[in-house]
Amino acid sequence: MAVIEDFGKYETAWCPGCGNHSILAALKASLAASGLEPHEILIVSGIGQAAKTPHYLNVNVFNGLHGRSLPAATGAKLANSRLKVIAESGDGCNYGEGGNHFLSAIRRNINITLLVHNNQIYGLTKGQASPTTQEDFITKAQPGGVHASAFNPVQIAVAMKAGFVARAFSGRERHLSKIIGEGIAHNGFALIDILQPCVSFNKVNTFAWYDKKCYELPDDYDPTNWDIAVKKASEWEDKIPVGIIYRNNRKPYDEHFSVLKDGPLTEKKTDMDALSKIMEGYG
Amino acid sequence: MAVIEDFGKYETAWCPGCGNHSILAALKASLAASGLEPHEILIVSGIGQAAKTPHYLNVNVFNGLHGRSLPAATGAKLANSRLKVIAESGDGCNYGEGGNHFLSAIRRNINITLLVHNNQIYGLTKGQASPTTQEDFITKAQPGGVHASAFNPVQIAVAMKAGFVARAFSGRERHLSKIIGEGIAHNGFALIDILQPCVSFNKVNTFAWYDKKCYELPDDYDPTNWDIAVKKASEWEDKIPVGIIYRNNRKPYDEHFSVLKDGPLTEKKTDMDALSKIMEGYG
Amino acid sequence: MERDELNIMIGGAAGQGLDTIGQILSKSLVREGYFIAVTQRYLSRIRGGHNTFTIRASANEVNASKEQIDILIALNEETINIHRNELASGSVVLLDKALKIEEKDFLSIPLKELTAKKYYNIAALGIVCSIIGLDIHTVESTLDYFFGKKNEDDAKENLKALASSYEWALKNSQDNYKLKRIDRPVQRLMMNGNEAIALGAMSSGLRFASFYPMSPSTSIMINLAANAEKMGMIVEQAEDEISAINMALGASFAGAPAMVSTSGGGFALMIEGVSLSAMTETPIVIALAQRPGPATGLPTGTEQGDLNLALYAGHGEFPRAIFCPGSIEECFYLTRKAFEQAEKNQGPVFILTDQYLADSYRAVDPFDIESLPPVTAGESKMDGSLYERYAITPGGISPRLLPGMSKGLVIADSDEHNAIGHITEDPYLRVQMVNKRLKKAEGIKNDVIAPERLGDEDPEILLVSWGSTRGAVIEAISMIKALNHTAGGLHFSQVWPIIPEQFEGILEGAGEVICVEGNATGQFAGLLRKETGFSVHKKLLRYDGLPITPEFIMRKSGLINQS
Amino acid sequence: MERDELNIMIGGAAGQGLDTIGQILSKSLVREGYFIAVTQRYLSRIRGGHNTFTIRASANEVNASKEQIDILIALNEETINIHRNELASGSVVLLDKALKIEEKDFLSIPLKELTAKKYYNIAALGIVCSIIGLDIHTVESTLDYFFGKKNEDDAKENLKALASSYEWALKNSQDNYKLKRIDRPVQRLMMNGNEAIALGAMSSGLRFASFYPMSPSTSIMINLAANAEKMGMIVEQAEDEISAINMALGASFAGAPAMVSTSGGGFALMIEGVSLSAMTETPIVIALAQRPGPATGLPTGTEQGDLNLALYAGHGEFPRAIFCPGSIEECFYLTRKAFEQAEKNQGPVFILTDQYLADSYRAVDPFDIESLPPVTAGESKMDGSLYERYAITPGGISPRLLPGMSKGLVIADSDEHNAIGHITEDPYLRVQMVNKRLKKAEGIKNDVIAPERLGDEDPEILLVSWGSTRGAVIEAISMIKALNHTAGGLHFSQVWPIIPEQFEGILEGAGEVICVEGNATGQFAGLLRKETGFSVHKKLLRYDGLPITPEFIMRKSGLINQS
Ligand SMILES: Cc1ncc(C[n+]2csc(CCOP(=O)(O)OP(=O)(O)O)c2C)c(N)n1
Ligand SMILES: Cc1ncc(C[n+]2csc(CCOP(=O)(O)OP(=O)(O)O)c2C)c(N)n1
Ligand code: SF4
Ligand code: SF4
Ligand SMILES: [Mg+2]
Ligand SMILES: [Mg+2]
Repeated sequence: MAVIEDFGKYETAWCPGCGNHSILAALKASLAASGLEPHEILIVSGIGQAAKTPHYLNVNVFNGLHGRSLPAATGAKLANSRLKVIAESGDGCNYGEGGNHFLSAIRRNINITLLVHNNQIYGLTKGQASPTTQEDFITKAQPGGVHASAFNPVQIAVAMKAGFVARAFSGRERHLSKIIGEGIAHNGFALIDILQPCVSFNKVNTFAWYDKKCYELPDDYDPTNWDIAVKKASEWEDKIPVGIIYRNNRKPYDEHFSVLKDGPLTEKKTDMDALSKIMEGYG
Repeated sequence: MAVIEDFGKYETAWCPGCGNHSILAALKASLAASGLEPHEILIVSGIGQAAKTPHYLNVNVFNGLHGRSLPAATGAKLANSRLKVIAESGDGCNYGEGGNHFLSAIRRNINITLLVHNNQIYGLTKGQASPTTQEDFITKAQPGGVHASAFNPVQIAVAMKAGFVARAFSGRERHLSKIIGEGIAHNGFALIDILQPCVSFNKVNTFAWYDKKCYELPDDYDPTNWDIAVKKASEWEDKIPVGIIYRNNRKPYDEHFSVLKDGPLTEKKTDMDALSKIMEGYG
Repeated sequence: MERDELNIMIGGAAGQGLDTIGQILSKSLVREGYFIAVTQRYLSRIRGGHNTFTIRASANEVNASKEQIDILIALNEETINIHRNELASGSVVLLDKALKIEEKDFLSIPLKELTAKKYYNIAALGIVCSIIGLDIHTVESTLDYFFGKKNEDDAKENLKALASSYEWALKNSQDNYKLKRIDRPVQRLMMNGNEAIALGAMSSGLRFASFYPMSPSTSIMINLAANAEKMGMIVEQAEDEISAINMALGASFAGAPAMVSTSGGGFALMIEGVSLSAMTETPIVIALAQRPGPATGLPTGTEQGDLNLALYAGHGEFPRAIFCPGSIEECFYLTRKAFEQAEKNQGPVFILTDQYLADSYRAVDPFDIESLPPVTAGESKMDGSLYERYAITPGGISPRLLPGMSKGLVIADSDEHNAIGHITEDPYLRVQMVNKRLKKAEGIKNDVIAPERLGDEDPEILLVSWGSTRGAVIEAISMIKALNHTAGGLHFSQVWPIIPEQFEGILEGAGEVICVEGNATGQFAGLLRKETGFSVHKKLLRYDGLPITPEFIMRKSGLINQS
Repeated sequence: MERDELNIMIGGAAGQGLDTIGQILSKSLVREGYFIAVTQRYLSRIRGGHNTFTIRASANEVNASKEQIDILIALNEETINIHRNELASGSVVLLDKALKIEEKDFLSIPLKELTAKKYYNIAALGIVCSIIGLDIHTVESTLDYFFGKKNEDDAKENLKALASSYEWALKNSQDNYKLKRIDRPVQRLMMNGNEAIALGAMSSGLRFASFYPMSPSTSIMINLAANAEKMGMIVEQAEDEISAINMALGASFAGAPAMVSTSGGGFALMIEGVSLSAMTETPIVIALAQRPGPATGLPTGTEQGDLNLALYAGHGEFPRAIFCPGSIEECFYLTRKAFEQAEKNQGPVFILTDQYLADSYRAVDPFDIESLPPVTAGESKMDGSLYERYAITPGGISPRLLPGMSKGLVIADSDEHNAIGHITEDPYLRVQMVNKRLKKAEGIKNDVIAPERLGDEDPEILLVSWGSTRGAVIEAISMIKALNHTAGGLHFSQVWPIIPEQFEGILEGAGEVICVEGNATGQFAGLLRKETGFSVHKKLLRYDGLPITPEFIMRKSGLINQS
């Protein structure tokens, strides 16, 4: 069984103090605990600071386009359903450029774990507002402040009855790692929105800010109750719940395809007899 | 004041019996009742059967790309905030191709009325599943049935606290017209999701199907109560509520821009003194 | 009088069932051994408007559609008004007696007496089949084939309507529209371009296809979807075109040979993905079915206006191959070639088709499927040690491992990367990697399909063409020759890369070189000049949304009078 | 020894404040009357890595950056290792004494003694300013200008660090790096390419700008946003690039002159919108700042790899204009020209720039803003009767009414349309409308900027270039002439359309024609051949992410030895 060292140790291009470091550490711990071997895992990312993460791990990697990690991950999962597929990217990548794919991934309930490093800012491009940036937040691109209301991904995912919806905070590494573990184990779409301080460009939602607000959901919290989850998901102003907000047992996407019952697409051979019959149908 | 005839009478390219005919009629009635003159109105549409609607009306028209009516409408509204801007398109256009813009329009609370002709199918391209198509619905493109769960736009709009969220049914023309009128009068983003039978490609969600399920919200229904609205928005299986499900008084987007306080962008002159000062700043 | 060939047009409003008549008539003709060339024109609406389905039927092989109509089946009055000028001498118009139009050479059919309104289209079918002398049993079995699984009562009524109208025509029509009978009909398939592309893709080992609906490409995917279960594939409708191509790339990366299909505007949205395919070196086949632009343009028309876009789509620089079938057979074989090239060179490959070819039914000989091996994704397996996804090799192609298939970890990256696949910003490595990717162009060139030489050598008139115009050019060459000129053709079924040495002599050896294209600016002529320095002498361009016909070439070239 | 010119590089990790040193030093130099040419290199990360900010400062006008370094300010050891080979003879390296590297011509600075760690960068600034002989008051006021509004204590500490280090250097350094003093300094602006584009846009009457962040284009929008309030504009960050361009088109349709800015991958997503601009005839200016591709490529490098994409982006066929500034002044004036052309021809116009030019600061004379009128959207007003948005006119340009400004209703359509703007599928109208749109090309051609002739007539060596390489080519021509060859240049600041008659003679008259481009395939050379039939004799291509320098041209051309 793979141990944490098998997942590698790389120098990163992140700022000292960035929340990403803890997310990487937590993810590594979760992967080691999952019982999966590195080669059984595929991490698909977009572009951004968060999206660099898979380069710092020993796993299969598809580091695609900004905003497009979910479609690529979906294609890979449908092609080889044996792979454990994780999509990992920033808030801009997933809720900005990739907003439409976020909705579709939830609708499909594709069995992918989505890790969003949510620093409420565009980090790599130097600090423009992201969809999760708070209203009135001032940046160089928004010198008059952000005028749109912040996107609450957890709220939307719950509203759409996503299979697994969690929020975590990079500052609680152990808790985060546990949640990632559960997300990876979930058979269906799992969103883990991870609050992540960006020390360079988000001077409002800092480590201390998050740390003060975040509280872990109590043990008796029932994530299968949608009505309660809707309310929990909307908490943000005073206190921010972290943990598994909602979950259900919707059938994962690939299990709808009878063609996948006897193995992944990547293992199929072209049936020449079937093809001949199809051709004859045009006669 | 403009009367209904001023909005024109055109031959349409729609199938006989299509729900679009009633939507057009209801819209015309609402416009005539609004007190607006044809030239004060701009309808921006995408591509699809629904998106042809503005061609059958005397108004200003920007018939843009499939899925992109909201961005174009947003730009037009910000450019000339005196225009009454309506975006009009199908379910595929708005929730499929344009899903990301739908989220953003709600976040911005841009003061546009969005009319979605929701026939739960791609009409113009001959009957593929749209995001609102029901699970297991069979089409030529989905011969094994749709595997994703249906998108409930009203649910999402309520979850995101959109300014005005309504559902209507083309078969209740008078009620629809009233709702459109209220949507147009609303100062902020207004979604009106209009259930619309497609007689050619949707043989499940027919006029009778909708007619049986739809019920008008009672007079004492309070659309300002978000908790209740969340529940109402989720009703679909047995009964479908039509009416204004949710509304609030969020500030519309254009009112955040102090630059618009003294008139629309289209009326501004370039201030050469200000420009000179800006240039001198590089010295 | 027996005819070698007939051009039959069915015209009417969408929803009047003209597609059904057209399909059954075409298939019956093919089953009786005739060759066909179908042109479909329809509008961007589901009911109403004016559509046509035109079948050129012939005892001999045909390459293109024809303009002059021998039999016009007018399902409404508008059809007559619009197409009166296209009637050949000695033609006949079939129409409903109820329309009350009486003219010489018009055959008024008492449809009301023959059947119920619902079956008018079948009755019209019966009349035309009778007039041209098709065996009613063939038509009956074809009808059965089309309606077989549906409502039994309907099926019966259909057959009744067919029989009564067939009978009526035997008695009431003239005898001079009979097609020459084919004695021992060869068994052929009736297939259009999109069906052949789908079949080609399946025979290539396609496993994953994703798309967002867009005319005229959608039916490729509809055809694949119908067979997904049987062939072990997934055909996924994506939320938009961006998702479609990124899904396909994800699937391909994981080891499923993958394709997308789309048209101009949808393709525009895929362009970033094309570049991703090149950078990550992930195979993908892109079927780009052209229609007239810009923007939404004429959604149901045809054009060859996106050649430049296919040539240069994608930011940054990388090699590609672009195939453009000129026949149904080429739709099949070039799709196979596209998959081969995509997997071999690990990057984007195009099939550039258009509405005309997509919808044009023909009679084709069955393909020799058995002898054609499907592609395989990934060439090698390795264990343990470090795998270099982007290992530098002489030909630029790195051995391809698939993720999860062995212990070797596969790292694909859209940033510039080192051999392993990790991000680099090193200028030296950058140059190495650019060179590596561009080197693949050599391999692609080695496999290029040379342009096809048609007609005379060193002719007075040389027609240069590409893609779907092939048939029209072949027939135009015959027509020019019939006017006592020497005439030839140079037809490209692959427009990129092109290798000047393969054809420069032909251009130089011709008298007048005329480029025939379905666009307004002569895009291929521009490419020719760019690659060879040669300027064609004349361009025959069509951009009204209609296909290029032999007659169009003749008219525009000034070789026959404008009609 | 007094110097006419010095090349000063500051190197270190992101976050060490080298940008601050570079900016203040550059501005101080400009304020003292020197010319500058700045090259910035940075990596795709916020902290760490290795970045440089290089200033060529000169008493005389300079056109390009230089490679050989006279003064290297090394904020860390890595900087020395990487750039040691680029040191000119007689150069000096400034570095922190704590690094403990002692070498001849190295000046070890006891930073720790001079100030606190936080102000090391300002101390380094003080040293270099002292060494090159800048007036400390100029530097102080520039420092003030940069930090003015921020923390007061910090400001004081900054000034202290500056003074103490300046003093230290006066005592401890040699005297042979002094720049020749400019007696009566002309007041110039310090500006980079993106700032000049933003200024040009504002002077053109820009009202609405939308974008999605992407290097190296973002700072155009940051500059506009900073002034939106004052200039009566809205600068909107969109949810994605597709939205950005569609928003801009909506705004432009409504009457607000509009622009978008982006880079390769983001532009790919805008391509459908480019086609929409053409079809609806809605003006739009697209600033496309190139960086190396494919896909994410080198996000912070420079390249001229998207010429073909700009030329052919958009499905369907339509005219466009593409400007490619070769200097900061051209960034300003060509942006103005872009707006004029967009409004005049009612369609898409490009400004094709790149990371090098975007980030390269220069000293420029203030622009004569007062005499430059902004554009106006819409030409006419009408009341009552039917307005034809797409009226057929001889030049293809229809009088443009704005919606809501009068009773005339304005109908824009992405489908093919009739003169009013309603959907049509009629082949005849289609042809009329295609012709109308393509006719605009003539008007665009009339306004084309002819290529610039540089150096000798009928030279032995002719350098052909476009866009940001202009300065490097100008200097290379001088270098070649210094080797006793005749040398000339043909530089394009507009790459589309190009008019062969304007320059064919120049190509023919030259001995060897060398095309200099920042890409791997010679895209402009290809365009030249396509449009003129002329094949350049040699291509000098750079595609490692770094800008083309005069030295690069000399090395690659074989005119000086590879170093
Ligand atoms: C199509 C496209 N548009 C824009 C960019 C530029 N870009 C790179 S990263 C990024 C934002 C990253 O923000 P986020 O996803 O929140 O990640 P973070 O850096 O904050 O972790 C952007 C806009 C791009 N690479 N591609
Ligand atoms: C970019 C792009 N993709 C695809 C299409 C093809 N297309 C036209 S309309 C349509 C679907 C329309 O469905 P919907 O929006 O629900 O409208 P309806 O016809 O049902 O009213 C599609 C996919 C297009 N025009 N542009
Ligand atoms: S910029 Fe922000 S998100 Fe990026 S590495 Fe630095 S701290 Fe982390
Ligand atoms: S296809 Fe459906 S949506 Fe379109 S016009 Fe016909 S009935 Fe209406
Ligand atoms: Mg972020
Ligand atoms: Mg629909």
